[in-house]
Amino acid sequence: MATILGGICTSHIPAIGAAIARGAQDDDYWKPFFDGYPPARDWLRSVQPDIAVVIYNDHGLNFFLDAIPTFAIGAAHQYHNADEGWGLPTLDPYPGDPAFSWHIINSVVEDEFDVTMCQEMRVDHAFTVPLSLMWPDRSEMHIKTIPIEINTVQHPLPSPKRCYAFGQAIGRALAAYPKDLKVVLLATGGLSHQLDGKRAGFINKEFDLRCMTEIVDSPEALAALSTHELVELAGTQGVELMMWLTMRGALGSQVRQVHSHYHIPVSNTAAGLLLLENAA
Amino acid sequence: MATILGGICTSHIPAIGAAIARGAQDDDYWKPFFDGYPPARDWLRSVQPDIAVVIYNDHGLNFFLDAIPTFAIGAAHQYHNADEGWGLPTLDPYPGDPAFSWHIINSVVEDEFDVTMCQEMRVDHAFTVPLSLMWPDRSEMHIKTIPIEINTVQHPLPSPKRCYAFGQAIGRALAAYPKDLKVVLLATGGLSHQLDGKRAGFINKEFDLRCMTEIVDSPEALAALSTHELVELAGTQGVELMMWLTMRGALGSQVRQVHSHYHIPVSNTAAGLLLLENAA
Amino acid sequence: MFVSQHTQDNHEIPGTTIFDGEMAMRGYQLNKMCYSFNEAENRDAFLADEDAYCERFGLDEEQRDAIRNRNVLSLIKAGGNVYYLAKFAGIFGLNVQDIGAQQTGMTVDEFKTKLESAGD
Amino acid sequence: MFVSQHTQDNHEIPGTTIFDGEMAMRGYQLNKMCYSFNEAENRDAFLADEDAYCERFGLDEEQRDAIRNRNVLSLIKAGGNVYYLAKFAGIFGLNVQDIGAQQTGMTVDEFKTKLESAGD
Ligand SMILES: [Fe+3]
Ligand SMILES: [Fe+3]
Repeated sequence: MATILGGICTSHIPAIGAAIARGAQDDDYWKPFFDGYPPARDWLRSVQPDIAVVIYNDHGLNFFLDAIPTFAIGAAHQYHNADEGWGLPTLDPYPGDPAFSWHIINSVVEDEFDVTMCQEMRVDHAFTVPLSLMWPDRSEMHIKTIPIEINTVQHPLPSPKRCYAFGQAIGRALAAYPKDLKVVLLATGGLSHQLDGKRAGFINKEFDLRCMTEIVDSPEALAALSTHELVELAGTQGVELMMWLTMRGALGSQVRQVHSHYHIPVSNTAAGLLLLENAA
Repeated sequence: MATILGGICTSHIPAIGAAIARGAQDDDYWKPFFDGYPPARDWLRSVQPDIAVVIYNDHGLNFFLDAIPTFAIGAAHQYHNADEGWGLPTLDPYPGDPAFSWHIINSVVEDEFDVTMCQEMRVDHAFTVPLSLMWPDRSEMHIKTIPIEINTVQHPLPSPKRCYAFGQAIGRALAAYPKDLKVVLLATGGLSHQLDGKRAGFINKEFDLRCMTEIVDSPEALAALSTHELVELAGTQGVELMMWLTMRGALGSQVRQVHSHYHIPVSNTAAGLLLLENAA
Repeated sequence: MFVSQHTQDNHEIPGTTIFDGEMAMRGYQLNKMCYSFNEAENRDAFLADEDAYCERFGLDEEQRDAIRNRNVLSLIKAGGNVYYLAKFAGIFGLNVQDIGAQQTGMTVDEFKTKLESAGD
Repeated sequence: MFVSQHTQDNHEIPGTTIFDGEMAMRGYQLNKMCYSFNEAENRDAFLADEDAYCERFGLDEEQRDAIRNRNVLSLIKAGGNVYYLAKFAGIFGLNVQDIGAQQTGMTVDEFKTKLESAGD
């Protein structure tokens, strides 16, 4: 049976990808951010996962407003990155595990989640940046990937409660997969930030620190927030906390915090990193 | 507040559209089928709906396997028909009511249905044929339309139970709309038929007649069938009964059967027509 | 006889292929090609050079044979989904009764008679 | 202070536009144009003839003015969604800090200082 080793939550903003692309990791501005990541890499190297389930939100690369899914699950052999319009280098395709994807899809649809099934899916920075952070050297990245995408573009968004329940369904699906595979979850996005409007630049450190704590041992409290409350507390783009909640739902009820890192700002964003191991 | 007048279930196969296009309604083959429809048209003329919510399944016109939604709701100003590859004439666009669509979307997402929101959506024969049957003269069709699409192409399909619950959520949404509009639901597809495999041509009259009866007063019994049971009983394409169940969920618990018609065969299909009025 | 919901055995239904994830993986390119036949210019391009068109969509040998032979059962076995295959059949003016007859080994008239007798 | 879940008042959040159905209806063509900027050839076509490109996507006068003025607040008011607008900004090499500064009426340096001070 598949084993869920744990999960990693991390910010995913394009500026990180740009910093990686130009090798700016040791610049004064970027060093305090990138310094948070070696412990996560060390953990991945030690546990050697086979599969990364990447829970992320598309930012207008694969999906447009003609058809915005609430939840989408990739079931492709490969996932292609592509030009998002602002000059990030296009990265090599990521291998998928479509048989595992279909197992997850079958399971969550039976659990009454109305997902969109995607046999082609271009993955944007929210998928690629966290993988680049975890495996800076692609030749050392021996995992297959399963992208799970959640709508943050078009309101109504799924509620935090619904995302948490979706995560629980994903967790049941993963645990029931008959192959002996080691799975890690990546939840990408956050923490507080807002790009648009006169409130652009909004960051809420107090709420972020609450998230970093509560997501570990009392995620239900965060899941009880409404979307509107989340926008108010975390900013219009801070709703990406939904990815963290989905991942937390997929982990067991007992988790152990292995590593955490919080840094303000990278670009417009409060950057959070959290590594949770499933308690045995 | 909006009022749900009732719902009409009807077959939708392309051959009906082709028969209409060549004016074959009175041919020996087609007359027994088309003769079922005047009572439904009379009812529509008498109740004068403002909105038709059309619950249907796309057959590979708007959606491909790159991204198959479980449930999709249109929110466009207009819905365009298009070439499906086999020579049906392309019909004029159908007017939408996007504000009403968004109301429904907001309501069902709050009710934890994970819909795909579609601001462009090409509608195929499963949408157009029933509207042509109800309003043979487009100049007399003064309704706006809201398409609600359900996956029958790619398994896993939503279970009959999930469809019925989705319909109930749609019903709550419609009833809560603050504008004084009269709504009729159209559920398209069915009854038993199978196009593919050595079992092609499968028709199950006994099951169909059970559906025509139970959908009125005991839809829960049909909703309790699994997808697999439905395929076995109704054929691979007979799963379109899901549309009927969704519509039935949206109607009130008490309905009055105004008209029913059942005819075997049109093309490969057992054709059913049912008109249910919401009891006051 | 109605199977109880809770057995969920999903036993084989004779003569029936459920288009599930496994079939979807197998038939993706074939179905993508058939989906393209929604557009007249693609149907024309196929007719103008069938092999080149199949090549463009990366069909495998089994799929290309089945396309060449217009064999619906083989197309289904190779991952084809009937919703998209119907568009392929449409190119040749074949409707669902023609392909029904082909799949069941009947003449079209025999197949129609079979359908009509279902009403008895 | 955390608002209770059950009030569901969805009060206005200052300086914030929720991209809901109403905004989506208003901005569809504008967002569709900006979505097209994922592709380099479309960015080039826009730069070659801005008006013709806006015309092609059926933008209204308010949207065309906002595009002409590169005014992000006006673009949002006209139904623009920041995820797509970011692709428009990208054409001019503007990042989210540049557009943050513009929207808040600050210099980019002031905006960066504001962001840094959020860590205190
Ligand atoms: Fe983001
Ligand atoms: Fe159909």
